[in-house]
Amino acid sequence: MLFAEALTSALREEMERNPKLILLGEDIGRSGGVFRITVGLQARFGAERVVDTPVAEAGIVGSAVGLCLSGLQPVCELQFDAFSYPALNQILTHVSRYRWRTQGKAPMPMVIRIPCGGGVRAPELHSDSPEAYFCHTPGLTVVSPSTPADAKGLLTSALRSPDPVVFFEPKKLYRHLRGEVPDGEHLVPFGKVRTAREGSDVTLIAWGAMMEIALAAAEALATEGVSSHVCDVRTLSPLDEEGLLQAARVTGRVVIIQESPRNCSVASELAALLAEHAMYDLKAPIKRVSGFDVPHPYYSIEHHQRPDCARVVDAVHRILEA
Amino acid sequence: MLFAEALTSALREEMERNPKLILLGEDIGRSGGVFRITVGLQARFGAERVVDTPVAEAGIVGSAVGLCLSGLQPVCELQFDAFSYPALNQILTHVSRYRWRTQGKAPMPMVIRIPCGGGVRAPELHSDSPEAYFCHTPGLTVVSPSTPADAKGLLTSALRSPDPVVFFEPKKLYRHLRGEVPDGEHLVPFGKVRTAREGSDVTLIAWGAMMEIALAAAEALATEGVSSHVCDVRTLSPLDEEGLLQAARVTGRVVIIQESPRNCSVASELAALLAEHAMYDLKAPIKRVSGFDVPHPYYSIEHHQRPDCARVVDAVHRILEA
Amino acid sequence: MKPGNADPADASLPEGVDEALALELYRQMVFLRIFDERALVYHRHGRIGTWAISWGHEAIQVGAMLALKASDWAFPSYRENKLGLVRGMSPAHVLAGCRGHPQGWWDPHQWRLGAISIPVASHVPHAAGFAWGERLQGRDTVALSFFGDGATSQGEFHEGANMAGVMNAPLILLCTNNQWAISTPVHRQTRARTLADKAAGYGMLGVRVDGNDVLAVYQAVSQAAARARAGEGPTFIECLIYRAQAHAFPDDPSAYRDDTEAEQARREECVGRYANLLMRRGLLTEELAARYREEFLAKMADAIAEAEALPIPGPELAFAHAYERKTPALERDLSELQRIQAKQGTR
Amino acid sequence: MKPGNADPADASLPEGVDEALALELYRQMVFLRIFDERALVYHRHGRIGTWAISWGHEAIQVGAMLALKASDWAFPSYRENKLGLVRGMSPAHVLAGCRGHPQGWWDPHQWRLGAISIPVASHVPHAAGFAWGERLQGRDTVALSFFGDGATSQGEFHEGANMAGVMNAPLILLCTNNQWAISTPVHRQTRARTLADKAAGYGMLGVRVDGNDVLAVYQAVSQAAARARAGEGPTFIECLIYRAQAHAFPDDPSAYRDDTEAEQARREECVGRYANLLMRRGLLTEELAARYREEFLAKMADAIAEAEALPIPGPELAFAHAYERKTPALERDLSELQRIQAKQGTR
Amino acid sequence: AASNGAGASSKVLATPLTRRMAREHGLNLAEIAGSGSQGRVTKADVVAALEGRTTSNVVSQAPAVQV
Ligand SMILES: Cc1ncc(C[n+]2csc(CCOP(=O)(O)OP(=O)(O)O)c2C)c(N)n1
Ligand SMILES: Cc1ncc(C[n+]2csc(CCOP(=O)(O)OP(=O)(O)O)c2C)c(N)n1
Ligand SMILES: [Mg+2]
Ligand SMILES: [Mg+2]
Ligand SMILES: [Mg+2]
Repeated sequence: MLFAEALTSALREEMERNPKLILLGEDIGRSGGVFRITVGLQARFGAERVVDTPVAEAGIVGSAVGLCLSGLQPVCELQFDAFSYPALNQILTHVSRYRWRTQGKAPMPMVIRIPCGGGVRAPELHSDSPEAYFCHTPGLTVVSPSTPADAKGLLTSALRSPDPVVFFEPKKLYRHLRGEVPDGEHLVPFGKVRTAREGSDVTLIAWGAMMEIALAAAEALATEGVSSHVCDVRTLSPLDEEGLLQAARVTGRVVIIQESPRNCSVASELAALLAEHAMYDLKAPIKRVSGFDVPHPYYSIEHHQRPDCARVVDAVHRILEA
Repeated sequence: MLFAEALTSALREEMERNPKLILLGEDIGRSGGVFRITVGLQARFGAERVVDTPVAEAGIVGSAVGLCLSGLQPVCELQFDAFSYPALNQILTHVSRYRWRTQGKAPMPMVIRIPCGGGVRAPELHSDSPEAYFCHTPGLTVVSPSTPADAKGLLTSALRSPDPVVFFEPKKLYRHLRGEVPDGEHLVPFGKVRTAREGSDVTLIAWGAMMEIALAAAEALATEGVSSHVCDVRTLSPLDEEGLLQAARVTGRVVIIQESPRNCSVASELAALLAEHAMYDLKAPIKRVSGFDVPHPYYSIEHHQRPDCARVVDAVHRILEA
Repeated sequence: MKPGNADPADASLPEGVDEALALELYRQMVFLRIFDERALVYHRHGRIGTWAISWGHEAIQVGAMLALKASDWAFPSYRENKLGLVRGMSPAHVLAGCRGHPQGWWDPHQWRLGAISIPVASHVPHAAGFAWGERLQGRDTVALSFFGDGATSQGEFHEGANMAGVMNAPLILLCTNNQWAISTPVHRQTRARTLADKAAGYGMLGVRVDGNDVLAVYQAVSQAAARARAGEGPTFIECLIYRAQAHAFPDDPSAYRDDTEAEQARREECVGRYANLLMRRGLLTEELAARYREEFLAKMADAIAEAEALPIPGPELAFAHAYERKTPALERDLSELQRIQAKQGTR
Repeated sequence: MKPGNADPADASLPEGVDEALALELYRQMVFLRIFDERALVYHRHGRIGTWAISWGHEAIQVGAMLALKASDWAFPSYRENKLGLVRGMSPAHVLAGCRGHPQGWWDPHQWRLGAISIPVASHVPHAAGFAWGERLQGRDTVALSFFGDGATSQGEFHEGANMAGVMNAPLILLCTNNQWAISTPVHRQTRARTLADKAAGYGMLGVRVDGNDVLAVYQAVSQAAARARAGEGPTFIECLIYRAQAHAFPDDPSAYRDDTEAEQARREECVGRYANLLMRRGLLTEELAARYREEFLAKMADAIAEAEALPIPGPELAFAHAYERKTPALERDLSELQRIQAKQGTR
Repeated sequence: AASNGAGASSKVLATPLTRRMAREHGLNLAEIAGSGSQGRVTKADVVAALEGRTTSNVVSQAPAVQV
């Protein structure tokens, strides 16, 4: 099943199961969304449950807050990564705080789906990886799948979460990644890393579209006799701290791979976590292979910005030497 | 001079010097701002250079982009930390990228002043420490002073910076911290940490209002015979990496203190930086004494959230034992 | 239109307002007024924090709330932090909030009141979404969002209002135009002739009422609610008054405006004006008015004592409710903090 | 009003439009039209990326730009990414941008054109601030912001428009109501009767013109510019057309609308309509029209070749210009990257 | 590759600094008694181990002449 199809099937099955789910976003109805993730859903569930909204992200997320208060469970699609920014005020001040502000009485069981990442030859502001803004915000659960099975399983969990979930969908994977997806109901719990490959020399930690790079690097390293342990973070916030510490301890050498800029990012948090809690298990400096602290470049030169296999392999060489 | 007065004097002197500076924000004119930082400036420079705006943060920052294009140098005051969030879209998509997008031809020499932090018995959303959102955004310079001298010197540098500067003013210091400020023109360069105290056993890294806590902890530790090296980060982004690495190397044991939530924060970045580049100089795990990953609490219980001397001392004890 | 500058010529009650209701409107206005006056005193004593006074806004707050059904929801801003009183919330509860005490929270479902929205206008989309959601679920609930003249400048007011129009949400946008946003006069807030002029941009009815006239507010909201329930969509109501007091305490209006207009507004304030009307109609006596005052003054004295008696909670509460279940990291952080605080023995 | 459904009864030219200008309007429209048609072909060849077509928007883009002085500024959205052509920018330059090549950037000061704004409506406050800044500095510059019907739903449109009103900024808000925002029809975008109805909410003049009529657009913008220069503040102009094409390529409108209206719109498109008018007036011949086409087709062929010949830059450019001076960390990152790429030898 | 990888010392607690010192001097961390909390091998333990072993081949690894 395609990654995109896995997402669609999670939405479809949960909407069948749970009449409180309502989808809203720009162009998700008749057109099925610019990435075709909601295709067929309006025809199936009607225009009252799959709602085309005005071009107004704060309006979308803000009215989702109200929809939650009315007892519904809204699923917002924000069209591209950078178009989540107009909704940040709602997300930071209300979505993430309403449960807390009402001591649990008014939870916000909403999902905010955001296609993310580069490598798709897109115009400016269509290739950001903004997860850190959300991870820095207490009250949100931030998730990103890297396989079709996880796309379905994590999205299903998101759709059943009592807390607001920001769900990052690497747009590069939508129609390029195909994989097995278990039949029927499939839930992947939040807060559990996935071991994508076992190994003993170095631990590669990644998520989303960067898992492809991590696994390719692991392959390349294997040909040199270096054995990589590859860990998929999956839940970017709150982190599976135990799982991550264990993954680091397996080898004592860690490379973290991410697409976003580096400063105050998820990779920063992962490195900090290890520096606080796994220091005595580490054999070498931690390495971050990350997007640089520059805006995501024009697409003809975005390959310089996006971590690739060569950069990961180089980082591994350096910490093996270290 | 009071911390607040140091800021006012920087604004006043630079406005005298540079006719292109224009201040805009909510209630900064007649009333002099809710924190009285712009007091007297409208009377001195007129209502065209000290402009009361509508209650519209995206409008303020967005029109500042246009003011830059017209050749002016706007200084925006956003009234409280959390009221910077409505302006995030402008800051993330335009303020930080315009220079880059135009290959240097249309720089954004603006300053965005944001009163920040808790400990002032304020209502909800008046006590946030949102610096990480800005530090994660390439193209911005993010600064926070911790003394009146730095308040003046760093703000003066900000007002002369060719790049957009987000300037965090710890509101707890405004009228509680008094200190010497050099007479006349006083510039503190960006990208240079300040050694606030020399020591040999442990390095405490902090900034803004948390410097008070760091220094108090250093005093307390001194009575036990523990010698603290205290480093004021000052420029939160781009970091003075060399200065920070040196400060860490002085003692090999590091405690980072910050008020904001921890996940993907400046403290995360600092810890990651050390874990990447000073790993072999560290004698113990890094410790972060940070706000927890919860919304800033109601003010009667905010002391649980804000790092205090006891927590810092405890952290130092733990890494000295380690 | 100028707010509050004339008593209505006759003292007849509008449709739907019987004498009991007329008096209840007054009683609630007095409650809010006394709350405000006492809260200001408590603030000056240092017994509560920032006080967002709404002295002079009683006609709007009470008129609007009483025009709604008990099943309808209101979405307050900071200025309406005491709106719960009108629905039976205890004043101690509200005062606890003013003391920065966690007991100041409320359950929106219990009171059918959104949480106080501190960022100006950011709750307008909530009200829009809520109203839309109620309609989707076949309920006849109406939502009313309070906000100020300054709030109309915010993008989120715009997005919420526009969305409500498109979704035909049963929403009332109740704008308190008190002519000031802290120090900014409304003519520096917008160049629109009236704020109600904004309604056409959302394809909704815009009306303007004298916000010092509780009966006018009651009537406008009743009509808007009826339209909303009839599926005719949202209404924008501009209630014109003049902010007779400071923005909040602390705030010093003398820095930015001269007091003549405020002075005038204080003379024409809504509670006294309505009392006059009721007295002329023979519905209210000086005695009854005094009785109300006594009653509420006593309530307030008890309430502040009760609020002050609340113990300051330990750290558990700071860690609770961010998520349905505390994360392992928060569990660890909390127990660390408890260990340190125990060692210190200072908390 | 329906857009473009009738030729004006007489073919007289409006005030301020002489014959040379009338022809120049046509010539530029043909340029944009041909650019669009060729770009679509290049897109289908895979020679350029996403193509935000503005086929049918030529009357608006050219009419507005030619009504401005050379010293005035325009602020384009993605839909006006080829606006520079009207000011002499080379088509290769624009095509480079469509190829994701860094040479697609421009210097706003050189062209007096803001950078393309990708987030819908986010440049409206820029235009407002710019216009205000120009006025503050005593220049008589006017700013014009292009945006679509969908953009009027955004908070930043609202904040920019309101701010421009308050600051009395010499700004023209030029809204291209092509009745679609990707798949969303304008009646699901707002409940306002017309988009021009929004103007009153900002205290500005709102006008509505047939966006298929280049002379009408020219005239409306000229008048708005004159008002702005006279210190009378901003104007909102709604140009009504119908988006005859897909939103962009790729995008498949058949998923969300039936083609009849689009078909009709394609028949009534603005370039042919204006050609007819000019021919009736004897200003244009088939021959001249053909000559223009030839000229621009040749230009385009050269342009794509030129754009394709641009070498793909190394990483330096990705690291440049985020700050005035590269930070030490960026220096280090760049040299690391160069070391790795050199080792790989694959870049 | 990974000659210093998941060897015998992988269960030993030590900072990267301590590990590197041991590695550079050819010491097996697992053979050094740790004096730190939870048996952690400290830098001091490594220094002590080095001093207690002056006749070993360690000397030859050090530069003969300090320059
Ligand atoms: C987004 C945001 N920006 C700024 C503030 C600070 N602030 C609090 S009240 C206020 C003025 C609001 O005026 P108005 O909407 O007229 O309401 P009023 O205070 O008159 O009731 C401002 C600017 C805020 N609360 N939220
Ligand atoms: C803030 C933001 N949200 C979403 C998008 C994605 N998007 C691109 S164009 C478009 C439709 C805009 O419609 P309109 O304003 O009518 O302009 P048109 O495309 O018709 O020219 C959308 C939603 C965007 N670019 N920016
Ligand atoms: Mg906004
Ligand atoms: Mg007001
Ligand atoms: Mg459109």
